[in-house]
Amino acid sequence: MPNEFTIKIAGEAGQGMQTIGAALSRLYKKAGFHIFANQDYMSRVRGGNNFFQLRVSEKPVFTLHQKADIVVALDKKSVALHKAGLSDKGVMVLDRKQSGISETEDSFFDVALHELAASIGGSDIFINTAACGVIAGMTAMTFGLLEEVIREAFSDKGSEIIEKNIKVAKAGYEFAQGNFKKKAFSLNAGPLKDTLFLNGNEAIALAAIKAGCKFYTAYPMTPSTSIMNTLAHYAAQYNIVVEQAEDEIAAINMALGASFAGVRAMTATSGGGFALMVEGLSLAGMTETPVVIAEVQRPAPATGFPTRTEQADLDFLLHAGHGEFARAIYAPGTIEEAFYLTLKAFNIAEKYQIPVLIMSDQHLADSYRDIEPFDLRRIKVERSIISKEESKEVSGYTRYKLTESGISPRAIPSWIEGVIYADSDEHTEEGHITEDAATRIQMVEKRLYKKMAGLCGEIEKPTEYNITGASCVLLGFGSTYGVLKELCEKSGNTLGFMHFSQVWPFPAKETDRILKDAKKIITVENNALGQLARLLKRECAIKIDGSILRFDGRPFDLEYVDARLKKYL
Amino acid sequence: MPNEFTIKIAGEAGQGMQTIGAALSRLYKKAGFHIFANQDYMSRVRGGNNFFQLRVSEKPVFTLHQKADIVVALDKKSVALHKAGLSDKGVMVLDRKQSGISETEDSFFDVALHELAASIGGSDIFINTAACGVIAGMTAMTFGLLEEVIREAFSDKGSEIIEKNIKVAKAGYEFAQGNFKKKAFSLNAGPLKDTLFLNGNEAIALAAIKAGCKFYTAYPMTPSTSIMNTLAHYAAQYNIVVEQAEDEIAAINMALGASFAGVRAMTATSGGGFALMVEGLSLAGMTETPVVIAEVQRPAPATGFPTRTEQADLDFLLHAGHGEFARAIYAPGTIEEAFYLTLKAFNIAEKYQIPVLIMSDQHLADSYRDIEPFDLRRIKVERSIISKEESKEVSGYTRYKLTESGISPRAIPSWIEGVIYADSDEHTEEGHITEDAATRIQMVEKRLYKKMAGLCGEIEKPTEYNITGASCVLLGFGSTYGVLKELCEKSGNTLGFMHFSQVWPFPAKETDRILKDAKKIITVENNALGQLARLLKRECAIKIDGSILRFDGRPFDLEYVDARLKKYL
Amino acid sequence: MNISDFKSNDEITWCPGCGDFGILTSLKKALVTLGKKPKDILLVSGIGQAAKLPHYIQSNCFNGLHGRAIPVAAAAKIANRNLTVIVTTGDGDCYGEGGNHFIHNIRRNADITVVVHNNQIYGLTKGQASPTTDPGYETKVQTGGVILEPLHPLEMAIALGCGFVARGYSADSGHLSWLIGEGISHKGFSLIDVLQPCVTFNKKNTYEWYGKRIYKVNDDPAYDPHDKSTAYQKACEWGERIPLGIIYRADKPSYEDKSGISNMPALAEIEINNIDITPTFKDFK
Amino acid sequence: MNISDFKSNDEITWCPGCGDFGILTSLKKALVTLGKKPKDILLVSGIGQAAKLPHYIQSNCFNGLHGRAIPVAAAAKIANRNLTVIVTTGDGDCYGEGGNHFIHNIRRNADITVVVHNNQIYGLTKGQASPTTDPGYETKVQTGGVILEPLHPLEMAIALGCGFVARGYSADSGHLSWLIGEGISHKGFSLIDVLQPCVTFNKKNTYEWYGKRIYKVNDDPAYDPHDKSTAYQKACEWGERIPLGIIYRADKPSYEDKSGISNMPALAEIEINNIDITPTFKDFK
Ligand SMILES: Cc1ncc(C[n+]2csc(CCOP(=O)(O)OP(=O)(O)O)c2C)c(N)n1
Ligand SMILES: Cc1ncc(C[n+]2csc(CCOP(=O)(O)OP(=O)(O)O)c2C)c(N)n1
Ligand code: SF4
Ligand code: SF4
Ligand SMILES: [Mg+2]
Ligand SMILES: [Mg+2]
Repeated sequence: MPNEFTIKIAGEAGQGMQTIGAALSRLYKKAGFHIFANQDYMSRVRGGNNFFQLRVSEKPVFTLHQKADIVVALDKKSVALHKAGLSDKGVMVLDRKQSGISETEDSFFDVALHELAASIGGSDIFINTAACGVIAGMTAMTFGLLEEVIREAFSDKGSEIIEKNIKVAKAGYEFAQGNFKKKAFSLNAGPLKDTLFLNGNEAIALAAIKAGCKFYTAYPMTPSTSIMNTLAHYAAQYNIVVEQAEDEIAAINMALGASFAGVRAMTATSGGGFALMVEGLSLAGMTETPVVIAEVQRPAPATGFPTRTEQADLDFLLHAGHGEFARAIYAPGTIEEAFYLTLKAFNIAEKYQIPVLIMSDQHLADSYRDIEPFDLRRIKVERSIISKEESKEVSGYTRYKLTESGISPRAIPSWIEGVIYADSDEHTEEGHITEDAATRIQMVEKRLYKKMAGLCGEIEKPTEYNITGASCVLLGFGSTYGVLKELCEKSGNTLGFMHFSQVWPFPAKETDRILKDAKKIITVENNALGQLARLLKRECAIKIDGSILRFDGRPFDLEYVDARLKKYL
Repeated sequence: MPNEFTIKIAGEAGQGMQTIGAALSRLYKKAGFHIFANQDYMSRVRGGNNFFQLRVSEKPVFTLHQKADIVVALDKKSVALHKAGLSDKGVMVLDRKQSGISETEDSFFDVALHELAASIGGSDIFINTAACGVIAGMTAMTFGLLEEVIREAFSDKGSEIIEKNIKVAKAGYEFAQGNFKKKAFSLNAGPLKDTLFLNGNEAIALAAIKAGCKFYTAYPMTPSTSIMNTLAHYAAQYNIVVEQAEDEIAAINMALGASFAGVRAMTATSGGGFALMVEGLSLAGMTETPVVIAEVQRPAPATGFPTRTEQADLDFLLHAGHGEFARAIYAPGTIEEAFYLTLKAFNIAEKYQIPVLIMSDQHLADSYRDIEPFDLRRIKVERSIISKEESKEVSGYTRYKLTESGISPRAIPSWIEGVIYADSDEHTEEGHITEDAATRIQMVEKRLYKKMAGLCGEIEKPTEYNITGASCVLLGFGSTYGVLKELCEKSGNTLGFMHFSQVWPFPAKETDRILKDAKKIITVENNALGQLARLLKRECAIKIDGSILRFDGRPFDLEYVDARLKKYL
Repeated sequence: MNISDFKSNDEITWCPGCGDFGILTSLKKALVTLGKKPKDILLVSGIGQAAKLPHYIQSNCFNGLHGRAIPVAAAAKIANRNLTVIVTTGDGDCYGEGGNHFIHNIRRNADITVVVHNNQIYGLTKGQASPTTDPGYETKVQTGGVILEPLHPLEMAIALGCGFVARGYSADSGHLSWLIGEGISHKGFSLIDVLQPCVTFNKKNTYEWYGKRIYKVNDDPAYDPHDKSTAYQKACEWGERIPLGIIYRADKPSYEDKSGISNMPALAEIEINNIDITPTFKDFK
Repeated sequence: MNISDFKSNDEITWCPGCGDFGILTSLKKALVTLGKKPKDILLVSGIGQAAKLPHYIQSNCFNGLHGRAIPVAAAAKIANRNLTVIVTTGDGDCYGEGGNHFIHNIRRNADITVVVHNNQIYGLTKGQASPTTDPGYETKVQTGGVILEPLHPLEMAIALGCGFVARGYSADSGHLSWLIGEGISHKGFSLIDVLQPCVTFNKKNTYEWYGKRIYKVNDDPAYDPHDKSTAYQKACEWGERIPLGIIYRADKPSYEDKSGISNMPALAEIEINNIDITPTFKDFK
């Protein structure tokens, strides 16, 4: 593990692994390192076993390793559970006395966290701070940096609490410096950069704010909920209404109502909630009402694993909704893509007056990375409505006017002098119910053929890397970007990859062109059916040679894919 | 038009086209003819323009013609609307005075239906009977047969009404005999057969009764509602509970609750209602609860054309539901297949403990044909539960026991001494919530890989006709069976066809084998995307050369397909 | 504005004699009386005979999915509070398929007016029982007669704290248009349940049947719709006598007031071209 | 049967101190008192902390989708009326996502007992407002405090004609187990709304908060739960004093009685191998 190490903090739900993780993340970020952090948690509020995992590196990192170099075990169960997850020279930080563990092992680094917290801080609640101190000590951080992090974290808690925390941290730090003998975990810091540190859901929420979303409605559902939390947090500041719906059906219909009335609107959910939105999706298609929907996938069917990750809703999203209508589906692979594609989603939804889906998953949603601040000039807000100003000139308006592009100018009710009829039945250009066959044909062509043609001209380019040189090309979509990228970069010239951040309309021609001379093509997918491979089979001419699938609810890591690649190389 | 003619009865909703159509159907059936009848109606209760169309033939018929030989226009609008739909020598029966039509045309056969009804019956309500008399006269029926039909139809109305109707019918009959000079519409009756005359929905309902469905629940939705009506009609007699649900979500969940508790259960709906069942479908997959769902398609998106036909939900049904699980989808092409495949659906659902879909559409649902009585020995009720008797021996029961086949023996609550846990979360063999990765893998393999493997061994064989001889092979699924069959039969050796009455699991190998030497392959589909062609592209090796699509809400007819075939021949 | 300004060109597809005509007329009258312009009105509906109404009037219209009119309406109001938002819905649409939205939007209390064409039957789908069909009534599905307890919309609305709960009759257009006007003027969720004869499928609750039973509570000057317990008693009345009028009234802040959007420009009018999110970046550093 | 016969081996994942424990104990006690066997009980639930309960008790269990327990339960009862069917659900599960089924199954009146763990919060998803969260309560989503009128489950149930409407408290297990026993014995839909402190996310409605307010209506011998108007008044009480007990009772025929299945063998036990449909063929000739 040159130039990097991985820390895993494990314990029961409620023991504060996330607090420790967040503090350490800030610490290493301040020190000029790069970080990829992911979370593994159970669908319960207390007990069980969760962990927060932090990969710290001198170079930018995009994914995780299978094994950790330092495991902080906050309870007894964690010791047993995560022993196998230690790397070769890995160290298990534990409080043997508190956890009631009598045996000892080479890899153990016993720290009386509990005693330390109680004796110096005066209470158990300082255990997390103590642990931070220990890790900082073990990884050769300067204490001043940790102190800074603590001061910031507790800035609103008053000086007494701050000072206590610093004292506890210092004790942990010094204990580690004094007692931890292996000096494996020291990295060279790079230049300090003004980066952001956030997860996929936060990126989506920030993009929604930037895109001018003024009405966000959702029903809570893990792992999508933090999009709503983030927007709610900023709602007052940015003049956004965030409304918790009574159910997902209400959410999608409210989003459509708000959109029809003139605002950019969004909802988010996970697979089960999206299942309830399917009729509304079709309504968006028929009424030609823009809407942005984020589907943050988790393992299914039904309730499945509420807090884990999967990419098994690809086929579902591609074909959800009765009848035929145009849609676009983005599958961001990074925090950055989550941001930029959400921005694009709002523009495209409004331009084509269609539903646009952002397909994410728990892994992208809950994983953090340090990134360059978003370039706010890269994607502009492009409005595609008849503005209030322009509305004054409008007369004889019909909502579903037939045009070359399939797109009818969209007026906002109360802005124009005339009235607007939107209709879920098959309708005339005026928006009135019709039973006419010829009109039906024109309207299907409008909603489906013409809009799809337009959308095909704006497909997000897939990422390509070393396609021609590689003896094997890996394909993926969504959250697998990081693991593909790092694997390929490490492989020298052996591997290449192609990553789809838009899966509908599918860049079929582009893909055939790019991959036509690829020697071997393998999809890497977090599902059991190889849904991307199936889609490629239908849409493209190229042949897929195999799929590396994972469907146990856990994200891919570098070693997992590497091991399964052997048989193809 | 040798050996057959087509009659179309057109008028406003509420004018009784269906009554006339039903009476004429009985008449021609009694006379030993074969009949195919379809309906075209608007989504309104009064007014507009609807028609009932009746193809009468000396040989069995399976589909419709584009043009009618006799149009009975019950109102003024119908005259204008259906003039173009008259065949070359076609006759328009109309009441010029009543309809206020001053001009006349060669094709017109003016009958003062109104006057006739009023003067002889004493009321307007006899118009329908008068029309029946006229048509009977025009088509050289014996009046005795019509009298029989009338006596049966009004058997519960008292003799006065019966006699009046007979008098009116007679007057109409005699008027036609005296005044209708062209003798184009006389056929030779075949031997009288003991056939049934019913539509696709009725066939599904009868099969559900036979299959032992004891709990049927649905929310009314055209064109599925007549399945519920039929079952409700026979519910008391066959000990079935038919319960109207508060919404489609309730319907699917109630069906699952009843099924879990031990009965065979079913629900039906159309696309929009099915959209609301998608989460429940996934629940059926996860909890491994058998359920049969009929999706009687209508044109969408959203409300679409509520009373018309389309086959655009194929992709949707194939991929509906979050997550991955096994399902089977049948697409009956005839009334007979609707019956036998519904029976099979119940057996397969119970055997594999999965949701089974019957994909129908308005055209199959509302079209009638005379058919041989169902062979009740052909498909037996095959139970796949631990019977009450066997339950006594059961101990240590676990609901999701891992087995070679992926199928766990299914016990019924209260029958075994132990208890049964069914769970929508990922679960252990006992049915308790788990977060374990290894268990997850086993359960996905069980629900998906293993069950699919079993289902692949029981795929319904596609119908094949003249594949090798044909210069062009037509492919279809569901209600297009009739048009494919008749076109091919008529074509001599030019055309062949293959019809899929099961679309999932898809008979991919079989299809590749059958079609490997086919010269040209064209799909015929009631949708705009060519969804069957897409599916074949994904599942099979053979190449599709084109698609004949129709998406104006109307069914295919012989001439429609024929005209579009030209460019491929 | 006068009645003819609200005339739509779309052909009306209801059966002759249907109670829906009376509701259409009453609604137009109310809008004229209130001095509303077509462009400022949004009619939202689901699917059913009732739900076709927005096509038959000159005004903005969102004719959405069966059962889902209310969430569309509430959100449209929140997004563009310059609109006068009215829902025209059926007993099946509103209380059946849409029941959950009915409940929770009473709680939400956005300023919308919900006019329920309560014909006690599913009209458009040809005569199945609705949630309000009288017990015992036989249909093709309820072959042994309805066995479910009918839903009591007024009782329910009061129990949920709805601030305006009224019942009208489609054949009494003067009274009904007054009710609709009052409902629109009420700030918050207003429910107007309208007895509406379906001449084709409801052979029990006919014009005659209703005519014999209805009376107007507000004719009694002593009747105080602000008294919840009296109102609740009144709402329970159904049978020999059926009360019409404003059964219950309570003034409470609307969603717009509580959420603060009443003090902001309509959301739809907020400029979004150059929202600066950089100040928020600091929270992610 | 005694309490230990109802012990499940599954690990309980609730937070220490959670009110759900008290409900679990009370339910077990009630089942013991009624002399029920695990095999004859079916517990149906949706998703949420409350909805995990069926795993923690030895009995049949269908743990389905969030919000959809009630339709599963009602149909299971109809299909196999030998089962004692109980729903364990949360305030979000039952009144939020599942609101429409709640309404219409009160009307349907199948003989099921619905126990709502009403912690006035979404527990499992970490603390958003539920339909019963008190106004003003701040959460990560309701950052300015809840502005929706809380749903009044007891008022609503009475308005819908529910025959058994009760409120219990998770910390008073004796009383609660009595209520559950009465609910199960009542023939038809029984609602038992249970005040259940969520020690992690509901920092307002705590044990202390409830403890100060609750009292038992049935302690007053004059209280007549059969009197609808008294009951309705009582159901409206919430604030300084919160009534517990059987608030409303009405005897009415259950779905099973009205549909006639009470007089038939359980549907699940009807032999289906050789159903003869040929007599029906004549109707299609
Ligand atoms: C999801 C869905 N389910 C069912 C239907 C079919 N449907 C259309 S209208 C209707 C009932 C209408 O009843 P009501 O709301 O009382 O209106 P009415 O026709 O009586 O005015 C139904 C069940 C539908 N369009 N969508
Ligand atoms: C369709 C769907 N939407 C959302 C969720 C996420 N979810 C799970 S439990 C829950 C709320 C639980 O609240 P409540 O019913 O009050 O139960 P509690 O946890 O408070 O006991 C939600 C929103 C889900 N599982 N399914
Ligand atoms: S069916 Fe009934 S509700 Fe519908 S239009 Fe006709 S009379 Fe009116
Ligand atoms: S979060 Fe609340 S309701 Fe859930 S287990 Fe913990 S205390 Fe109980
Ligand atoms: Mg109605
Ligand atoms: Mg709760």
